[in-house]
Parts: sequence; structure tokens; C-alpha cells
Amino acid sequence: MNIPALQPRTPTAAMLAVLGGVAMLSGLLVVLAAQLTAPLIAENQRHAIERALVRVIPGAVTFRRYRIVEGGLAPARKEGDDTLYAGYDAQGRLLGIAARAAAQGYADMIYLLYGYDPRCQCIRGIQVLKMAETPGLGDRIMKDHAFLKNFESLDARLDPSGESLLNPIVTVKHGAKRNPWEIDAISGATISSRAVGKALNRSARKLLPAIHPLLQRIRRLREAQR
Amino acid sequence: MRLFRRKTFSHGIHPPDHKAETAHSPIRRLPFPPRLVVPLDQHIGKPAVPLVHKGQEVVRGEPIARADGFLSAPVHAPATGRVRDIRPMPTARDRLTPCILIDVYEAATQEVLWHYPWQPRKMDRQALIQAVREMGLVGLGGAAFPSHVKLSVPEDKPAHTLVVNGCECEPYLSCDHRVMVEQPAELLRGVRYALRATGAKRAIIGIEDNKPDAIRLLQKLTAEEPAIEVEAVATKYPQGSEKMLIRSLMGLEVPAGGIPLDIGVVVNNVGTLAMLGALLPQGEALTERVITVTGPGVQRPGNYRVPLGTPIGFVLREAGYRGEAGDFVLGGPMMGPSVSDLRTPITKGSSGLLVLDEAAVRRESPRTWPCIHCGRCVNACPMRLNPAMLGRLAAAGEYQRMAAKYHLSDCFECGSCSWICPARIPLVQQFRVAKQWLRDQERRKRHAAPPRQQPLEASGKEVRAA
Amino acid sequence: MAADSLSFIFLNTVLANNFVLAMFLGLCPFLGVSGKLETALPMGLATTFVMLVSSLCAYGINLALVALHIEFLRLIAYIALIASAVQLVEMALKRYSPTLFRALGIYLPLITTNCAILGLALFQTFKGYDFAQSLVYALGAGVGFTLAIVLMAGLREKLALSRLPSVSQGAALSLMLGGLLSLAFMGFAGLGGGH
Amino acid sequence: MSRQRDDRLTWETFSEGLWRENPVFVMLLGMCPVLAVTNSAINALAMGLATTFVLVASGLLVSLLARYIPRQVRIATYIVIIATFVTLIDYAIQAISLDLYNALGAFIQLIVVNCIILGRAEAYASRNRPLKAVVNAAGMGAGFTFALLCLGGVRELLGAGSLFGVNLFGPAFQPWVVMVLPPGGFLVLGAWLLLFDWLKQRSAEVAPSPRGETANGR
Amino acid sequence: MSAKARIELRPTPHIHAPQDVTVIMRNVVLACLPLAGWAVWQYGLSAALLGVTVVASCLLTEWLFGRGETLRDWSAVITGLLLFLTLPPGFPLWMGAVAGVTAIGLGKTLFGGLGMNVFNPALVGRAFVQAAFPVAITTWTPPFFEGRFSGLIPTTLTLPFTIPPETSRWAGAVAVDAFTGATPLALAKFQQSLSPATDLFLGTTAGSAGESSALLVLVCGLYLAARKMLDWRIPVSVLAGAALTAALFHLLDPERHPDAGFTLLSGGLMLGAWFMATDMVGSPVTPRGVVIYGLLIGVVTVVIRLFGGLTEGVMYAILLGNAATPLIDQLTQPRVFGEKRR
Amino acid sequence: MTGLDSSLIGITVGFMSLLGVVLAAVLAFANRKLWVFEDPRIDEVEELLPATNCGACGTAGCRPFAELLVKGEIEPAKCTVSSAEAIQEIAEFLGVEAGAVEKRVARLACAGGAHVARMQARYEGLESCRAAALIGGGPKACAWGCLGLADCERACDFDAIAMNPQGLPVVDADLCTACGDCVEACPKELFSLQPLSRRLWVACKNLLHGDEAERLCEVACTGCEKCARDAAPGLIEIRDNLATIDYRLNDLASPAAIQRCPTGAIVWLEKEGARKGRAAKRIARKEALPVEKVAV
Ligand SMILES: Cc1cc2nc3c(=O)[nH]c(=O)nc-3n(C[C@H](O)[C@H](O)[C@H](O)COP(=O)(O)O)c2cc1C
Ligand SMILES: Cc1cc2nc3c(=O)[nH]c(=O)nc-3n(C[C@H](O)[C@H](O)[C@H](O)COP(=O)(O)O)c2cc1C
Ligand SMILES: Cc1cc2nc3c(=O)[nH]c(=O)nc-3n(C[C@H](O)[C@H](O)[C@H](O)COP(=O)(O)O)c2cc1C
Ligand SMILES: Cc1cc2nc3c(=O)[nH]c(=O)nc-3n(C[C@H](O)[C@H](O)[C@H](O)CO)c2cc1C
Ligand code: SF4
Ligand code: SF4
Ligand code: SF4
Ligand code: SF4
Ligand code: FES
Repeated sequence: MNIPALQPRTPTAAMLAVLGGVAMLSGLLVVLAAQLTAPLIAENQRHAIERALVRVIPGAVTFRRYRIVEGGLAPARKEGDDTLYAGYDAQGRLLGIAARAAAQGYADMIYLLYGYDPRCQCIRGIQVLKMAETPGLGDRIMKDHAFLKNFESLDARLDPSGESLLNPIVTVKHGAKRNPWEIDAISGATISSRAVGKALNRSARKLLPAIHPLLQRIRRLREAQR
Repeated sequence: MRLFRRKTFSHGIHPPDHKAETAHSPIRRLPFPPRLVVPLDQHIGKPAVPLVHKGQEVVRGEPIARADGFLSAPVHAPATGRVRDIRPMPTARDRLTPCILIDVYEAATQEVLWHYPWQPRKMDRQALIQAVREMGLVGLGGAAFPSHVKLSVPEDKPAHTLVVNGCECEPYLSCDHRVMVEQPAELLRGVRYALRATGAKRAIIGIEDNKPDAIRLLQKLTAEEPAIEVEAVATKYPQGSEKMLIRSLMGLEVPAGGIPLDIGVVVNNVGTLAMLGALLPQGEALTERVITVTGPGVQRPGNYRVPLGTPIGFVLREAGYRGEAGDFVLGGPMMGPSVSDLRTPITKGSSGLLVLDEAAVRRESPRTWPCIHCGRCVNACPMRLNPAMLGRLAAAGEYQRMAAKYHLSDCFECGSCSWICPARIPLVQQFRVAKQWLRDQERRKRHAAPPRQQPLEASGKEVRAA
Repeated sequence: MAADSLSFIFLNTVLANNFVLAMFLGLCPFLGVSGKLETALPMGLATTFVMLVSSLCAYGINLALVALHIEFLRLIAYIALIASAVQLVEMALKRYSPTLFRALGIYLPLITTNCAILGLALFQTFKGYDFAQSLVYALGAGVGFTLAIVLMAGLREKLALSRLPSVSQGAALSLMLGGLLSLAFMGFAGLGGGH
Repeated sequence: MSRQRDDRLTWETFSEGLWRENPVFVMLLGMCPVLAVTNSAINALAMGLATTFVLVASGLLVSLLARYIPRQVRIATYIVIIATFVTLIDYAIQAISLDLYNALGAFIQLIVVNCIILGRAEAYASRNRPLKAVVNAAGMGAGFTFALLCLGGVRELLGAGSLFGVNLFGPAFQPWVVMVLPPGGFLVLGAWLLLFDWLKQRSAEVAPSPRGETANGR
Repeated sequence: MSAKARIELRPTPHIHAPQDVTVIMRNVVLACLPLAGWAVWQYGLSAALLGVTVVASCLLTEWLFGRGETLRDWSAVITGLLLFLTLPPGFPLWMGAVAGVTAIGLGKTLFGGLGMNVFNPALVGRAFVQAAFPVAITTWTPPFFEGRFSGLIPTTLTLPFTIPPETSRWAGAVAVDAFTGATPLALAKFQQSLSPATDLFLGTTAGSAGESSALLVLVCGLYLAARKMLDWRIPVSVLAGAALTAALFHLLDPERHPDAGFTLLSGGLMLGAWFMATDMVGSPVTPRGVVIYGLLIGVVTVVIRLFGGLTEGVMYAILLGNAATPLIDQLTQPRVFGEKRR
Repeated sequence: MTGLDSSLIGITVGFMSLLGVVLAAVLAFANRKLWVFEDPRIDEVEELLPATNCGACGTAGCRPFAELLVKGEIEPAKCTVSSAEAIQEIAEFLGVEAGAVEKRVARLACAGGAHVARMQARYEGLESCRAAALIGGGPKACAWGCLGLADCERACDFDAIAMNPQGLPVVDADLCTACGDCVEACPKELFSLQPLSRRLWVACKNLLHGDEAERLCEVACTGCEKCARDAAPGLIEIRDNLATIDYRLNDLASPAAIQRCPTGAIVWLEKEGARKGRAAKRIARKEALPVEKVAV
């Protein structure tokens, strides 16, 4: 039984070498893995977003990414919270614009994608991207048909000044929907339903007045591209 | 005014008092039993040391054991007779207390034949205290603390007030009440002696307002005497505990772990002072006391003057016993211990003999529930402890935590918590177990060498040798 | 209250999205060190402290990672940095303040390998919190953890004095208690979401 | 330390992690993912497999490298190794299925801390031959996965009426939402432990009663 | 004389107060009965069936797990009755049974039975079913609907383990005013409309079986308080805590936040304050502790009502109060007689 | 989709190496500057101890014991809980002598079960010997005897004590670790720790003589001195009416001494139980004696 020396013999060099070496190796491994999987992951993500886009802009077959910049629209290379998607039909006609919206739900933030149809000035569909609402309750905002029906044609007209919405989008209690800009809540999940309404209202109020003057441009841009 | 702001303390309980059975029966003398069992430790402190030997003849009033040190008290022969034996006997305190057994002469007149040459009028403080010491007087209120110790107020800690405790808050008991009504002169004389001995400026006699006759009588007798006040206090248990009584009468709190003298007060029981007032002029020693014999198991309840050392079996035969089984309690129902042997004697500290018959015992069924956290005990404890927590800790055997964090040592075992507990948890018993365990532990720590070989051997031998 | 205001972040992390009771982070110490109040409270405080430290570390190193476009190293960088920082703090405490070490330091090694710490670092990054938000988030997480573990310790101390059925002693009971505590905290769910 | 090393590879090497020293049911380690990702059986399985992979891979590596690593940087090195494998599995899952990745959330990355804890493994691996270390790690992983499945199965069954996503009771079934909520995690694990304790006690009850010397004969 | 006696050795004190646990529990049951009766009057057969089911499931569970005699102390009946009073009258019976089993099994016997539990068993049961079946437990029935003594609410007899049917159509058909199906709290929270105080006081609004009449709860609670079966300081401080908090927020924003009166009379606050927060098993024992506990419950209730995701917070507030009780008890040890004030 | 971004790889590898080196450097620095010595053997020894923290070894618990062990200030065998192998292992680990301590067990000095010892009262209250003893010494007629309410059984952390049907504690010598908890628990101080080799045993503590003792309990030691006369000189002596064994002469003890005892108070202990003398075997009763009624 050898009693350990009182003063630790610190093999500083060895420590540096080992830890440095292992770290280097691990860095190598990780970067390789990241690079190898990057295309696959990108592909997955593209699929996911396209699945969502098809839902919120019914009928669209091609999509383009844009970003609102100072004084206009610019094509966007990467995904981001402020990315807009324009969806076109087979003829290349603009069918709608999709954008992200978010609001605090029952448990956590609810992230949505919604599609806006400039022709009817209405929202044509929503798709929940991420949420943590109660399964079986709050998560019905994803799959409850009656609830999703609200968004087949949800009034989002601009007021005459073009600065804001004519009627704010609101969620009302289940069974109390009277107007096309109201959302009929899911009974038992009023809070999640309201969060959806709030997210749409907040996003639309900001986005629609900004995008409207630019719509011609994307239509034209598209033509120019073609 | 009196109606609304009665002198009292916070918390406490209101048990039914059952005093009517005996409160109006005058004190009567009980015959002498054929044999007396006179314990050597009838007081707090060191047991007395026998002065007599087996076979020796003694006369009533003669000292038969001397005090062993200052915190101790002598014992006197309660009757004329012959010492039969000196041996351990069961007492209320212990199963094996050294006692002097006296065969009482049937033919003797049983007058007190031994007198001390005291001259009360000429005695100064020291002499008074010395006389109290010689007569073997101890607190008759229950604790049996040697009275001369209590009256010896040190110079550096003067006493300003003598509180005379006439509360008698224990249900069933009425001996103090009878003493106040029947011996007011002796009582007041005793109070004056005590004032002289302690140097206190005033005396307050505190009486629970369920004894209006005693209050009126004493108020009348002291009307001319400004140094002695008589005050009514609320009828509430444990009003008679000295700490509560001082709080009620004077609004002062005795410091935790302290004694009344720490705030300049001396407390004495009315029975003690009445005894002092009666004995001192006669030059007699303490050989008898008044007890209340009562309870559903007793045929002729009443207040009796009995020689110390009378076995309770004898008292029962005289007062009449009925029933199949009984809980024989020396003292009141709240604090008095059950005895396991009918040879157990009445001692200086016994204020009564309460007999609960089978029906009464059955009614207090032993059925218990777990603590339901109702907090009634917390609201009953006059010491403002947390009996619920103490009880839970005790059940888990966490005795050290009880003492360290929950003031176990401040509990004076009044029983208010157990009385009120709807779950009928024997809280006081748990606390006594805890305290005893801690004392044991302490003792063990002090003598690391185990004293456990034959613990009783020593005392047995000593007694035999004497 | 806006969802990104500091007070909302704090309250939400303490009550509604309590790290232990709603997010399931830091359960090992929550179950392991909640037997007694006198150890639970220091554990909570030590955890809060380490959370602040790791939040700082994570915020700093993340800036570097983003700048260099090597976010995929985030996990390795975080855990290595946090572990070393905690070890450093522990050694420093042991050396310079043995009293503080005895009070808090002995818990530090336990905390290093704890989900709540790394989870905090990762979540603050995912949520894109800025510097102040990150610190408040860490503080809220720490306070929430402390609250949960202290409540739990109180309950367990009380139960330690009860006559429990023999099957429900030990870990099972702790979990059931955790479940009931978590059930009680569900009352705070949706806090701030209603309006 | 210089105590004897037992190099033999036995069934015990594998099985102790599975049952006798089950990391979840017996050691109560790595509880966070156990409760957090077990709201469905699929998640539980994925998490269990991912953890097993990291345990085995890092066990192997640590066992190989152990003798070159100075004591003072041992922990730091192990952490880096484990974190590397976790990052790998993280990217792998992202590449395989984004839905699964989203469901497991940050808990994939939190495997790091788990493995450090389960990493008794690390201590084990550094003291044992690679093969033995791998077998032991696989056992631990299997035990962990088993425990996760026990929870995930019950919670999904009651909470959604399905198992591995297959609906078992038809559309009329009333799901017990609490099961997939945080309290459900605690309660279900607690219930499993109660069950095991009860079984253990039942088997202990048939054990013989004590005998011994006595002063009064019997 | 040759009387013979068997000596009984008993600890001090030799006498006890007449109120033992059974007496207290029996009186609480008695005090709950008028509330249950009112619920049956309001909601008819369904409520009666639900009450019987819940109490029976509690008793059955107590009998299964409990040790021997525990049924005789009535406490399981109280748990059952109070649990019933907190459930919606049309709650499916099978879910009621689940609640009862959970209340006694998880809330009580797991911890060792009477007096050993840390959380209020009835509320554990309710919290469990609220989390398990959140839709069913927020499905209210209008009171005094037609035919309540001849028929059942459609949800009552739902097959075990199945989803209860939708009732809005049925409610529209049997009730004078379909909207009375929403509870006053939900109306206040989502519609900003306050129900009239007299309705709340007398109990003609929708809600849990036993929570609608503040008056009745008050009378029964006062009976218990007068007989010293409950600690009056608890309900008083709960109500004070709630009223003060509500008044404060009402002052800050009268539009959005209802006033103190509405807060006190609506929802389960009265029932909770008088019958559930007062469950001594989960409440502190110290005089100051009791007040802190009550205030905490009151404040948390209002905070959850105003800012939380749920319309009512009494249950969670009491459970949190239960959780904090050991701490409160430790921090509020009374000052011992003769001890220097710190 | 093609190729690897080599500059990114460079950055990564560089970053990680830097991170590794920096961390190693910091740790190395800390290791030197902040290092506090603690003998690692303490942990190892503690691992080998049973972790019951019973204190039977005389220290505050297993860790302090381990510290003393490592310092060489205490012998491994002082731990009465560990098995002999475990103690040997610790001794080997530390390279010291295990130290020889004869196994001791707790023994009870009373044989007055409910079937032979009289009860003079009925006790109602806490189920605890200490509690009962506080009320008039307890219900048993013999003031010295076992009260049978099992404080010792509850005190034993090792389940070595079980109450027999007559209400007397029975010690399982194999499980008894001589921790002394029962010795402390018993209010009548009936337990003591005795080396296993002491087989001759006086199972009574009653100091009364003759009939007076026997009236209380049928197996009382009456102080009749028969055992002393039969035994080797000096081995058994009657002190205060109680037979007392001088264990310094333990080698001279034999079962012969028990044969003359008329009550069976003195016994010869064997693994299976106690052997009593011929004269003492006549008690056939098994059920408890009823509680006495006393004449008033
Ligand atoms: C366990 C539990 C989970 C809940 N989850 C949600 C949820 O995810 N989304 C939601 O809007 N409401 C949820 N609620 C219900 C709300 O808190 C609230 O009761 C409801 O939204 C309002 O009721 P109503 O929609 O029937 O008017 C949940 C309630 C409970 C008890
Ligand atoms: C150790 C001790 C010392 C005491 N010293 C004095 C004293 O010096 N003066 C005094 O008046 N009382 C003294 N007492 C008596 C107490 O104040 C008290 O009267 C006695 O314990 C009986 O009180 P009780 O019947 O309320 O228990 C002492 C008591 C004890 C236990
Ligand atoms: C709970 C309790 C109740 C008591 N009740 C009385 C009582 O009613 N009357 C009384 O004289 N002493 C009572 N005492 C004893 C007093 O505290 C105090 O010891 C006594 O009055 C001192 O007088 P003494 O030494 O002359 O006996 C009680 C003590 C306690 C602890
Ligand atoms: C005033 C009072 C209120 C009570 N409230 C409840 C209650 O809310 N829930 C419950 O389960 N039991 C209640 N009980 C009954 C009893 O305390 C309960 O069953 C215990 O919690 C079980 O240990 C109450 C009892 C009383 C005296
Ligand atoms: S017995 Fe002790 S704890 Fe109980 S009320 Fe009296 S002083 Fe308080
Ligand atoms: S009175 Fe009894 S039941 Fe109530 S808290 Fe005190 S000990 Fe518990
Ligand atoms: S030996 Fe002592 S502790 Fe054990 S049962 Fe007998 S009296 Fe009680
Ligand atoms: S006489 Fe001896 S054997 Fe009998 S009970 Fe007493 S001590 Fe025990
Ligand atoms: S797994 Fe242990 S703290 Fe999370």
C-alpha cells in the first residue's frame, strides 16, 4: 500500500496534451458529423416548412423566400423569424403570403405559420410550428377541424388608411362567433385559442400594412424572374 | 369591570371542576392506622437520614430522620409507636423508596409529645427560617419543595412580594378551600411569618373566583392590613401554577428556566402557610396534613386530616370504596400519579386521593388517534410550547431535538395539552419519557463508567445497614 | 405583461414553468437532497449561484461560437466550461473560505452534473435571451428550484415523523410527493397567458 | 487503487445494470429525461437507445484511453468525450426525423449530464478492460431503456389510449391527460416503485423469523 | 371489609375533554349535509347519484387500504362529501369514482391514513381529475333545470373510460337561459360580466355542486366555528387575504378586475375557506402560522383567478398552502412563556 | 451538398484545442494553488464500513471512525457491526492488525414472562416500557422485572431482538452487534453486553428474599444459596439476596450449578436457548397470569 505523496505531482504538460488532444479530436469528430448531416437536416427542414406552406397557401406549388428590408423586399437565403414566403400556383400567379407569428399560450409560446390571401384580404390557413400546450386539450389548436375551419377565410381587411386592420382579429368564447374576423374558441382550451388569435392579430397588424404596397413588386419580381 | 377583565393568563383549559362533592364538607380527622409507612424522601432534594433503628420506640412529633444538607428536610414521627423496619417500600414517587415503618400503639392518646422551644414573637428572620427547617415543613401545594429554602431569600436577590397560592385549580380537590375557610387566622398568621422571613413588603393571596366564600372571608379579615391583599383570579386550569398565578396577579413573566425569585417573588401554598401559622406557636413539627378524598369510587368523599405515612388502603377503608377496578390517584386528576400499590403512603406532598371507578376509567377510553394537527394543544399550553410537534418528535424518538429546539424543559407537565387533545394522545407521558431519557443520557455521559451493574443494590444495602 | 419582459420571465420560471416541477430539470438533487431543510436550503442557494455562473459562461461563450459559426460545438463548450468553472469555484471556496465551503461548497460537485444547470444554459440560448434576460432567467430558475426543494424538504421532514405504511417509505414517497407538489403548481400554469 | 481486478466477463456484468442496479428504479439516477420524455413509448425508446449509444461509445473510448489520462483532468476529459458523442447522436436524430427531434427537445443534449451521472460508468470503464466496460455500459443502457419504456408505456396508454402511436381503445376512449403532464411522470414512476417495494416486501415476508438464545427457554 | 379492586395504572391527566376526533368529524359531516342537500335541490338526481358514488368510492378505498377501524372515524365520509361538493354536478360517475379513489388512496392512505397526510385528500382527488379530465370538469350545468328530478344530466351515466357526450344542445333545451351554464367566474374572466351579488349569495348560479350558495356555506361554517370544531382564524384570514388582494387590483384597474365582494362570493372561495383550508391535518398549528397560511391561500387564489390560465384557484391555493405548512410551522414557533422577545 | 468546408474544420479544431488547453491550464493552475490535502484513504475506508452510523465503535459515526482508522488511532475490530471478513479487509487495506475483540451480545437479566411473573395492576397508556415504568414503577409486581412493552425491540437497529409470546425479549446472537442501544433503552436496566463465552447466567434482579420474592414471580432468585453451594468456590456468591457470578472465574463455570436452583433463575445459555435445572422445569403454564385484584 503506497500512500499518495502529500504534494500532488502535477504533470502539467501531460494534462495540457491530453485534454488538448482529446478536445481536438472531439472537435474534429463533431465538425465532420455536423457537415455530413447538414444537408440531410436542411432537407428535413425544407420538407417540414413546405408541408406547412402547402397547408396555409392552398394550391401553391412553388415558394419563394423574402425578407422585408429598408424600402422593400429582398430575397432571403436563410430561414429566420422574419422570413416571408410567397406561394405561387403552377401558372406562377401569386396565391398568398405566409409568415410566422407567435404568442404566449397556456404553457409556453405558441409559434405559428399563417397564410394570407391578398385577393380576399383574408387568412387562408394556419399551421402550428411549435408549442407546448396540454396534450389532448391545448394541442387541439393543431388538429381540431372545427377550430381550423375558422381560418379557411378569416377576415383581415385593412382599414381605409391602409395603416391598420379594419377589424382586429379576436378570439371569442366557443359558440359566440358572429363576425368573419372572429375566431370561435375551442371549449376547454380558450386560452390556447386566444393565443392563436392574439398571435395572428399582432403579426397581421404589423405585416399586412407593410406588405400591401409591395405585393405588386413580388408579382412583378416573379414575372421578371421568369 | 371585574366581569370583563378578570385577572388571568393566556391559554389554559376549563375542565369540569367536580368540587361541589367536597367543598362544603368540613375537615375531619381520620383515625390512626395500625401501621405507618414514612418515606425518607417526601420532599425535593436529598432524602433524609434515619435517626432511629429497628425496634426503637418513638413518640409523636419526635424527629426520626434528619435533613441531609440544606436542600433537604427532616422527618418526624407522625404517631407514637415502635419502629418495625426500615426498608424500601412503594411510594408515589418510586417503587423502592426507603421508608421507616412504624407500628402505631393502639392504646396511645396520640398527643404531640415532642415540642420545640420556639417563641415566634421574638424570632428574627434567621430564627424563623431555622424553625421552619426544624419542623420539616415543605410545600404542601404539591411540589414538596422545602419551605425553609424558599423562605431563605438571598441578600443579592431580595423579594418584594409574597404570593399566596389559594387557587386550587385542580378539579376535584378542595382541601385548600377548606383550610382557607376553616383556618383563616392560622393562614394569616403564617402569611405574616413568611413576610417576616422573606423580607417581602406585601403579600397577595390569589384565589380562583369559584371560591367566593373564601375570597370574602379573607378580604374581610385583611381589610385593616394593607400589606396583605386578597385578589380573585379567573377560574382556569392551571391558574395555580406559580408562573401563571404571578402572571395573572402581577403581569410579570418568570423567565424561562428561572424561578419566581428571579423577579422578586416568593410563592407559597395556602396550606403550607396555614400549617406554618398553626405549628410555629405550638412548637410542633409537621406530622399530618389535610387531604381531599374524593371521586366516583369513594363512598364518603370529604376533607380529612391524616397522619403522614398513612397507607392509602387505610384511607380508602375509612372513606369507603366501591367498585371493581379503580384508578387510585394521589393528587388531582390533572397531575396526580396513579399508584400501583395500596400500601403507598400519604406524604407531605399529597393533596388528595382521587378514586376513579371503572365507569369513569372506561369513559376516558384509551382509544387514541394519530395527531390530526388541530393545534388545540398549542392553544392550550400555558407555557406556549408546541405540544403537537413535541408529541410527533417524541413518537419518533427524537428526544434531543425536543429539548434543543422545542423547549421540552419548559414543560411543567400540567396536562392541559393532553386534556384537550381530541386524538387523545398521551402527550404528557411522552414528554415525561423524553425528559427521563435525556436525564439518563446525561447521567450516562457524566459517569462514563457504566453504573448499571446493580443499580438498586446500593440503596438496598444502605437501608439495610442503617 | 409582455412575454419577454424581465418580470414575466422571472415569475414564469419560478412558478408556472418551474424548473423542477414543470420542466423536469434538476430532479436528482431535488429527490436526493430534500430530506432535511437544513441541507435543502443551502443546496437551493448553491444551485442558484451556479446557475448564475453558468448562465454567464454560456452567454459569453455563445457569442464566440456564433461569431465563428461553430454553433455545433455549443454543447461541448457549455458543459466543459460550466464544469470547469464550478470546479474552480469549489476549489477556491475550499481554499479561501472553509466555512462557506462547508455550508455550500460540498453541494457543488453534485450540482455540476445536473440537468438544471446545463438545461438553463441551453434554454436561454434557444429562447434567444439577451444578457439581462439570461441573468433573470437564471435567477428565476434558481429561485424556483430553491422554492421547490425547500417545500419538498418541509414536507419530507413532516412525513419523517409520521407512521408511513412500509411500502411508501423512501423513493416512492418522494416521487409521489413530487407529483402532488407538481399537481399543486399546475395552478400557476398559464400564468400571464389569460390576458 | 491496487486492489485485485476481476477481469472475468459474466452475465452479471451485463445484467446488474438491467435489474439489481437499475439506474432508474434502484439508483434513482438520471431522473430528468426519465420523467420528461416518457409521455410516449416512442420517445422513451428513442431516448433510451440514444443514451445507450452514448454510454457504450464513451465507455469504450474511456476504457481505451484511461491509462493515459492524468487524474486531475480525468473528469474534464470524460465530459468532453461524452459531450462529443451526444452531439453526434443529436445531429443523427435531426437527420433521421425532425419530429422526433422536436419531441425530445433539449433532453437529447442533456444526455450529457445523465451519462456523467450514470457514469459510475466512467469510473467503471476506466478500471476495466474495454470489452467488459462496453458490456457493462450496454447493460446500464438496457436497464435505462427498460425503465423508460415502463414509464412511457403506461403514460401513453393511459394518457392517449395508444402504444407506440397505435390507437388501442378506439375513439371513444377518454384520455387521462394528467398522465402526459408533469405530475403524471412523478406519479407513474412513484407507482412503479411502490409496486416493486410491495413485491419485495411480499417476498421478504416468507423469510424465517429470528431465533436466538433466551433466558427463559421457549 | 373485604372489597377487592383491580388497580388501573394510567398516565396523567386522568381526564379528557369530551370532544374527540370522532365527535369532531361527525359534526363536520353534519355541517356538510345541508350543502349536499342544496346541491341535490339545485341539480336533482344527477347530483345525488354523484354524491353517493364519490362517498362510496372514498369509503371503499379507505376500507381496502386503511388499517382496520379507520372507517369509524367519519373522516373518509368528510373527504367524500367535500370532494363531491367541489365537482360539477353532471360529472360522469365513473370519473367521480376515480376522484374518490385518488383522494383516499393517493391523498391519504399512501401517507399512513388519518392525520398523516400532508395534502388535503379531497383536493388531491379533485386536482387529479382536473388534470386528468380537464374538459369534463369544466363542463357546467345550469341550476334548477327542468326535469332534474325525473331525468339525469346526459354526462352523468357516461360509460367508464369513455368521453362524456357534448351537452351544450341539451343545456340549451332544458334551461331558461342557456348562458347560465357558464360559471360566474368564467363570465367575469372571459366576458367581464359580473353576476349579481344576491344570486351569488343565495346560490342560484352555476358551478360546482356545493359552491354556489355563499350563505349556506357561511351558516354551516359558523356552526362549526361556534362549536370550536374549526379554527375561525383560518377562514377569516383566507377571506381577508382574498378580499384585500382583489380590492387592490380592482383599484388599479376597475375595468378588468372584479371587486372584493364578487371575489368573496363567487366560486369555491367560501367553501374552500370554511371547509377545506380548515382541514387541520394540512394546516399549521401555531397561532401566527394559521394566519399566514390563510392569507397565503387568499392571495394565491386571487392571483390565479386574475392572472392564471384557470378561472378558479382556490384548490391550488389550498394545496400550495398545505405544501407550505411545514415551513410556516417551523418559522412561527410561538414565543415560550418567560422567554425574552427577540 | 458536396465536400467539406475545410476552413470550418480548421476553425473548429483550433477552437476545441484552444478550449482544451485553456481548461487544462486553468485546472492545472488551480490544482497547484487551491489544492487542499485530504487523505484519499479515508474515503476508501469509509466505503468498506457498513454506513450504519450506529456509534457502537465509540465515535460519532462511520466517517469519523474511518478518519481515526486511517490515523491508526483505533482498531478496525472496534466496529462491532462489520463482519469479520470486512474487518479483515480494512485491516489489510491499511496494513494493520485487526485487533481481537471477543464477540459480545446483549443479555437480559430477567426470565419473568407473563406466565410466571405477577401483575399487580393493569396498565393503560403509551406502549412503552419507559412510559409504564414512570407510573408507579409499572404494573408488574416485581419492581425489577421486565415490563415486556418492547422498548428494547424498537431500539434495536439490527432486528436482533424479538418479543416472545410471554412478552420477554429474545436476542438473536447472530444479528446482535453489541451496539448497546437496548442497554440504553431499557428503563429497568436489564440488558448488559456480555461475551458469548459467559454461559452461566443469573436471569433475575430481584433483591427480595425467599417467599417474598417468589410471591411476585415464580422464577425469581430467592437468594436460597443452593447454587452457590454447588459451584466452584467463589464463582457464585449471594449478594443482597441475589446470586452473583464472578466472571473472572468463568473457566470454572459448568451447567452443574443450575441443577439445584429451585426456581430456574440461574441458567446455562446455549445457542438454542437456556438450559434450566431439573427442579425448575415444573412450570407448564403457557398463558399469561391474570391481573391480581387486591384487597382494599
Ligand atoms: C391540466 C389542465 C390543462 C389545461 N390545458 C389547457 C391548454 O393547454 N390550453 C387551454 O387553453 N386551456 C387549458 N386548460 C383549461 C384552461 O385553464 C381554462 O379552464 C379554459 O381554457 C377555460 O375554460 P373554457 O374554455 O371551457 O371556457 C387546462 C386546464 C387544466 C386543468
Ligand atoms: C433546583 C431548584 C432550586 C430552587 N430554588 C428556589 C429558591 O432558591 N427559592 C425559592 O423560592 N424557590 C426555589 N425553588 C422552588 C421553585 O420556585 C418552585 O416553587 C418549586 O419547584 C415548586 O413549584 P411547582 O409546584 O410549581 O413545580 C427551586 C426549585 C428548584 C427545582
Ligand atoms: C400545573 C400546576 C398547577 C398547580 N396548581 C396549584 C394549585 O392549584 N395550588 C397550589 O397551591 N399550587 C399549585 N401548583 C404549585 C405551585 O406552582 C407552587 O409550587 C406552589 O404554589 C408553591 O407553594 P408551596 O411551595 O407552598 O407548595 C401548581 C403547579 C403546577 C405546575
Ligand atoms: C373543519 C374540517 C375540515 C375538513 N376539511 C377536509 C377537506 O377539505 N378535505 C378532506 O379530505 N378532509 C377534510 N376533513 C376531514 C379530515 O381532516 C380529513 O379526512 C383528513 O385530512 C384525513 O387525514 C376536515 C375536517 C374538519 C374537522
Ligand atoms: S403539559 Fe407541558 S406541553 Fe402540555 S400544556 Fe402543560 S406545559 Fe404545555
Ligand atoms: S391537540 Fe392532539 S391532535 Fe391536536 S394538534 Fe395537539 S397533539 Fe395533535
Ligand atoms: S427488557 Fe427492558 S426495554 Fe425490553 S421489554 Fe423488558 S423492560 Fe422493556
Ligand atoms: S423476580 Fe426476577 S425473573 Fe421475576 S420478574 Fe423480577 S427480575 Fe424478572
Ligand atoms: S437527470 Fe439528474 S439532475 Fe437531471
